[in-house]
Amino acid sequence: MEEKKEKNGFEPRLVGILCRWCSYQGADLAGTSRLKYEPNMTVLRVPCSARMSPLFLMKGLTSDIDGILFSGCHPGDCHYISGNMNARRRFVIFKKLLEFAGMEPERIQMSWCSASEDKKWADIVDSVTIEVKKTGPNNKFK
Amino acid sequence: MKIGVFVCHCGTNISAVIDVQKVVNDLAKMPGVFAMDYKFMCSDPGQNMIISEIKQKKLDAVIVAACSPCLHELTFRNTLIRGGLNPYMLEIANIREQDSWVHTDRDKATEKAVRLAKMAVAKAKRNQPLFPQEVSVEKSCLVIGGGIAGIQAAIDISSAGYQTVIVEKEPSIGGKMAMFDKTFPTLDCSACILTPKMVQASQSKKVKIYTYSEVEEIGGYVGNFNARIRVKARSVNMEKCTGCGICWQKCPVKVNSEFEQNLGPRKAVYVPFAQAVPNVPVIDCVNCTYYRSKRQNPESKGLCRICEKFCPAGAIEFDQKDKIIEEKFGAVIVATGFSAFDHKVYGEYGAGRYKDVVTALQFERLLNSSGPTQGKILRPSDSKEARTIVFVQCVGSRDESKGVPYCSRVCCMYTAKQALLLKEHIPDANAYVFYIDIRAAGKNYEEFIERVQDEYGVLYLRGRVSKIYRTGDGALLVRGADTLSGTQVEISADMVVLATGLVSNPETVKLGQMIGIPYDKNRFFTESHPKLAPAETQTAGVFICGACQFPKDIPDSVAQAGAAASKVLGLFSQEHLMLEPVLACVNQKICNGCFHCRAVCPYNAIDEEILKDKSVVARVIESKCHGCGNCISACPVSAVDLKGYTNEQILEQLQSLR
Amino acid sequence: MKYAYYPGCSLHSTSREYDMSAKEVSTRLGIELIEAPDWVCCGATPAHVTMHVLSQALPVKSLINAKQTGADTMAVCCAACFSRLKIANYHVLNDPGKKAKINRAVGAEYNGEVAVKHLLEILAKDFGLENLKGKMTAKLDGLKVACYYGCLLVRPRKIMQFDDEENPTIMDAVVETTGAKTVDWPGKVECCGASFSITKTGVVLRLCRDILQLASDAGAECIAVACPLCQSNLDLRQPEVNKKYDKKFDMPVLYFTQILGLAMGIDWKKLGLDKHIVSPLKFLKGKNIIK
Amino acid sequence: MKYLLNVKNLNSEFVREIQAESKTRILHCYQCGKCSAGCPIANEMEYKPNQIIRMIQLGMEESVLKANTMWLCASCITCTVRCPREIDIAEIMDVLRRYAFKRGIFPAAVADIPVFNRIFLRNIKLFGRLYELGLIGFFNLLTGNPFKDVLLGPKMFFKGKINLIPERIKNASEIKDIFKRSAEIEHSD
Amino acid sequence: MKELIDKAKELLKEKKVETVIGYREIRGCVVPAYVDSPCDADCLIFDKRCVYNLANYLKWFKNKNVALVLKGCDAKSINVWLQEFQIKRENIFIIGVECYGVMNEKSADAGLSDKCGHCEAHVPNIYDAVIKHQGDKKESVQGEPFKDIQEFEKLPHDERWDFWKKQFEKCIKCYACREICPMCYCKECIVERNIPQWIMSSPSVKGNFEWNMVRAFHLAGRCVECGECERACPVNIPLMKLNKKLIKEMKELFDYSAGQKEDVKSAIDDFYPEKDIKIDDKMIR
Repeated sequence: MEEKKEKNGFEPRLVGILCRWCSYQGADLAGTSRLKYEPNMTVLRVPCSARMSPLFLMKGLTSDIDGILFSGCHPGDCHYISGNMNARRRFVIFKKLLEFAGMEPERIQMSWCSASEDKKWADIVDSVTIEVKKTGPNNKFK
Repeated sequence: MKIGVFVCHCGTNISAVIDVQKVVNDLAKMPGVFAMDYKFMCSDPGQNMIISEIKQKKLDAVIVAACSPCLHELTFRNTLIRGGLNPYMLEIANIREQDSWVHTDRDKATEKAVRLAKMAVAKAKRNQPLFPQEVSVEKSCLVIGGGIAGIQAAIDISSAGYQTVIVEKEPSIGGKMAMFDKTFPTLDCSACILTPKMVQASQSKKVKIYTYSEVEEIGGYVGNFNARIRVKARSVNMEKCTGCGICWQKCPVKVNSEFEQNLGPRKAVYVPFAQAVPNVPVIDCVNCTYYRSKRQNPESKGLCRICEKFCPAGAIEFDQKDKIIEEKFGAVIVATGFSAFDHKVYGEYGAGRYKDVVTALQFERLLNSSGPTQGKILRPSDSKEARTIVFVQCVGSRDESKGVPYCSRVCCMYTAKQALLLKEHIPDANAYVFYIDIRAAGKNYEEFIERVQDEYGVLYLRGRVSKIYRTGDGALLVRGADTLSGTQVEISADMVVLATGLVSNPETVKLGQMIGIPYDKNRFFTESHPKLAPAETQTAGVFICGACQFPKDIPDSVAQAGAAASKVLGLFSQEHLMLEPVLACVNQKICNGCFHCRAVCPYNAIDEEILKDKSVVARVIESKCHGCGNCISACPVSAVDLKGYTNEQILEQLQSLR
Repeated sequence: MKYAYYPGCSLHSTSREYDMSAKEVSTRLGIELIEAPDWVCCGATPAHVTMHVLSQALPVKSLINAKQTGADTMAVCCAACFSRLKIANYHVLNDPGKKAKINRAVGAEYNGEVAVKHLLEILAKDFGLENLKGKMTAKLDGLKVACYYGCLLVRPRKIMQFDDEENPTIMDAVVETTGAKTVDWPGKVECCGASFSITKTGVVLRLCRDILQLASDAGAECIAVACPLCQSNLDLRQPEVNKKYDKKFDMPVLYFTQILGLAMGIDWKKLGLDKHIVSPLKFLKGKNIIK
Repeated sequence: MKYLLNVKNLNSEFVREIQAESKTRILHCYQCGKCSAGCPIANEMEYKPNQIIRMIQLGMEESVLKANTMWLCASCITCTVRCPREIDIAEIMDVLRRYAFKRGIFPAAVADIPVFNRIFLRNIKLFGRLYELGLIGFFNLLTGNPFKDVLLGPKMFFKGKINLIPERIKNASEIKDIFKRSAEIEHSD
Repeated sequence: MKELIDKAKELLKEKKVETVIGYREIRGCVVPAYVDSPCDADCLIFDKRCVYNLANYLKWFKNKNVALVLKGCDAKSINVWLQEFQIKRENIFIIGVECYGVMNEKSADAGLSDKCGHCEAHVPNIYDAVIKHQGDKKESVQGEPFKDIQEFEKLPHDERWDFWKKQFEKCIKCYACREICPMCYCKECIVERNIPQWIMSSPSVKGNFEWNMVRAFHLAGRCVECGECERACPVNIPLMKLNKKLIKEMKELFDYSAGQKEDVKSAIDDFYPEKDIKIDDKMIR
């Protein structure tokens, strides 16, 4: 009973690593449009989704973060020509590995979000938050 | 390391949702951190406050917790410079767009603001001063392609006083425009408006023209490109030749002329057309009797040599060799133009088997008074005057099944022009145009189409042609449809003109890879931004204009050439260029030389370097690096890192959340 | 060289001469054609316009039966049957969903293991044009032939993988091994309206008229075909065409196998040349090809 | 002809089924008319092939099924081969015919074609192979035209081209089973 | 055997190579052999006890002329090395040996090693000379090569976590897996670096997890399934299970198998926009 209560009141700590050209600007636009979304995600800005080394996923999880989101430009829109294409492959492979090792897939997410997709950004944050809330806290390394 | 955190209220934009005071208090509890707040941090008093705190508290790095870095990062970087700090010691915590504006719960929003600020502090702790790299600019421009776009760009740049080099692969500049008869919608003669431009370019002291030449290699970076140009042997001495024309009058070898689209002859020694610039012939080694005899028997003296015998200037040099020229350029303009679509893939239109099914470019030559028929519209098969002509639009345009899904933009207009010219040549001729949609978006274009239909009585039929074949009497039967009336239509024609579309040049891919211009799936060059940077490319210092980017008519090509030229001039007006210091760098001590970094780099910015111990390691060519960080993620040993976004910085940021 | 053989309904009735000549020619060339035991009708157009699964199941049934002959390739003469068999094979090989349905309908497991080839392909590619030339004993010099392919041999290219769909040349090449001249004419792949021979005879007459006209315009003396449906339309309906359109066509429509047979010196009776409505005998005698 | 255009018609079951069955995007057609230009039978058609495609785009189920177009299609595939948008028009015609066959809709003017198809298939079902004499006889009987082509008959018989007795295959029952199972599968879709 | 010895002798005699690295037998055990002179070459052997992947020894012979005796699986590592510019092709001479399975060192019965179960490379795909297999060529077991992986994937995630947690708890961070792996040739492994510290050095749950994830990930698209890491692990962690998972994913997602060719981009560095877009449906929002 007590455990359940804790789960309901659980506020996950989430990190979003965003590329500065598309996703970060999309998130800014969500602010300019005054959309409302869950406050759990802290955003970290990098130049390109290609900068998002998959090892950040692992380091985040072993640092007790409950969920990590990578977000970059849509395929074909990368400011650096093809960075997101490389990022996609790396992410997918590493996510498969982490899942195989027993990580919940909800904790490891990636999205494409363009500078004009403010609504999509808000939806992404909300659904990631809800999914991780359902999954519960990440205390595998505590 | 002492870090100052400055939290902005932004009026009430931030403070209405976030408890600014709590953020300041929480941050100030961190070791080595000083924190304060202000109503408008970006205002002059706000900035001055930061400056005085930097000086007073001897701050090493500054965090501004305010609006998005997209807005005021530059502002605050300048503030840091004024405070005596390196501008890259700044971090911004975005607590407005990504916090106060998107959340309503005051406690949670404040908590998030604290997290954002702490994350910025974690990063700033590992910040290093960065310094923009300064490079010089070689004030000379390479223009690849000597068509109307290339010529215009060269004229514009040279008239501003800068050196320009045109490299053209054909024996003369002029490009496709030189082949046209008249231009739409004004019907001025193409040669009459092009030739003066060609002459202007060739006579300018600042323009150097290499015809019959190709760019073999381009290296370097903005301001400092190195090009290797191969000037092919034309077997005629450019200095000695006077262009008198005796050689090609005497030459006994006749072959089909490429310029006349195989409708007329040229000699083995030839200038492609009368107004050629330079007016110096080339010898076509493949067909020349001398070269053929030499190939068969290298020991012999060689047959024929009539041109050599008759040349009054002694300009024929059979033993000329290709010349390689290496030059430095500050900027490159690519204006390689297009190729006409080859209709061989249209089996239903005869796949080139019917002589009287001609391409638009061939028809252009038939119309031209200096063309193979002196401007008479004669059927290639039997030289009879063609009285009924069917024009078929969209051959090699808007046809996915033939691999050309796009609209070539100019065919509607040139077909209308050709139909009009036909009617002017032979007033009682019958002209039919099969079209799908008429695209006449341009100044006076729609009016032109109207004239062709109303005044000249050209009959437009809305539908594609399904089959063209020769009937027993030598006429061509065109089987099409008129979808507006819903009927099948058959026309017995003397000649059919296919409005062949514009496709990319076969060299586009090779050139694009060499210079670093991406190309789309139709192999046209991709501009840097489809709206805001239509003449720029992903590679700094390289510009595009004309039909190599996408099918364009003459006014658009000329306009884009001017745009490209003005970008080059903007570049040349600077003595030095500053390069962004957010770049990759290699720790060569631990680099394995596996070159996964090179495999992923979209800019070819990774080079090999051989160390003293003979091991081969990676090196970043800083001027080519755009700082995307792809190589960093690819490196298994973290030997590469991105200044300003190091692995360590990001890990600290992640761990600041614990 | 051993092939399973699918004659098809027409070759057992209205187009006996195609069956006879194909077998004669193959025997001479040492190509063994073993008739697939208990082959069934391919379903032709009526099947694929009414029931999709059935139209694939019928050909597959024959292909399964062909396995019993031990050959891995099935030779087909009729262009319509060829098309149905090849399309069924294509779906089995490329569409797992359809394959499952077809197998369920047939009640057996078939994975596309039998390849389908038209006799033209076998002669031109497997046997080889040069080898074919070597087998010719009489030269048919002076014979001007229009090769008529019809619709179903070449279309759609994605599935048939046969030849160029607008200007095929494979039959021309095969016929030219006999020394006969083929004409370049635009009617090669025009439609004769085959499936409407009985229901919409009027349409067929118009289309046949066009084809015969194009062939005679191109200077052809006879038409070579590789499909019994094309043959019966052009041959059987020729008197009607003449009557309706007031024409005087006297254009023999021969199977390419008959032409090959003549050049190999096979007796014309064995080639069924007496079975044509527009008799070629007089014409061939005039050319000194048969006595 | 006035037609009430609404969303319901545009997204009707008809439009969706034709798209799904033919695996084509109907809306991809830009009405160039090349299919109609090359069609050997377009002359006889009430609506030309491109018009039929347009009518499907607009969801005009009734008009499409009432037209004789699909029944006159000779399946020569010229349209598909030449379509610049890679739309399989011939397949769409097949799908339309099957759609109509399932629902028993045949326009009176071309009713003889589906009748022929039915007799043809029954023929195969009975004998496993085609029995031409029976086919033509039956067809002429059913279409009320018993003496059509009657002059060709003896000519062909004497040339040995017509079998008086149908050829039969040994395992005719298997063929009946295939017919039965195909129909079941067809109807379960 | 004679063929092998003759080849080695010839190479050494003609000074084509400085050393031949092969297998020899000492007191009933098969061990690696370095042969420098033709007269020593008689000791060389090859049979199903020759389990080691000798490509690993290239780490110490990077710029030297050597000949290596390699099985089909081992030779694939050479392709990866060439892909990553670690050696020059002309410096090494590959004596490929046709192989139909090596023994399983860890299990008592004399069955074949697990990796041989689905071997597709009986003959190396890169070699300068091939020594033919003597005796019967028993084909390997057919069937689904990734059956065990698929079954493990079906378990609920907490069971998977518990399994690996137990396995990783055994890890003593001896790095034998790294030393034996021919792909782990880094001058300085990132586990040894603390700026940035990707991997916690202590043998805790966290440190062990980090190490094993990074080790496996760095082999994505590179592991040639020689099975050496698992064989070398003193505490019997089923490391090949992780490697095989990645091999499976590389194959299924990108249609790529490591070590097939020397002149292609590794799938992890490569992309095919049209094909990759299909990944998005399931994996990326």
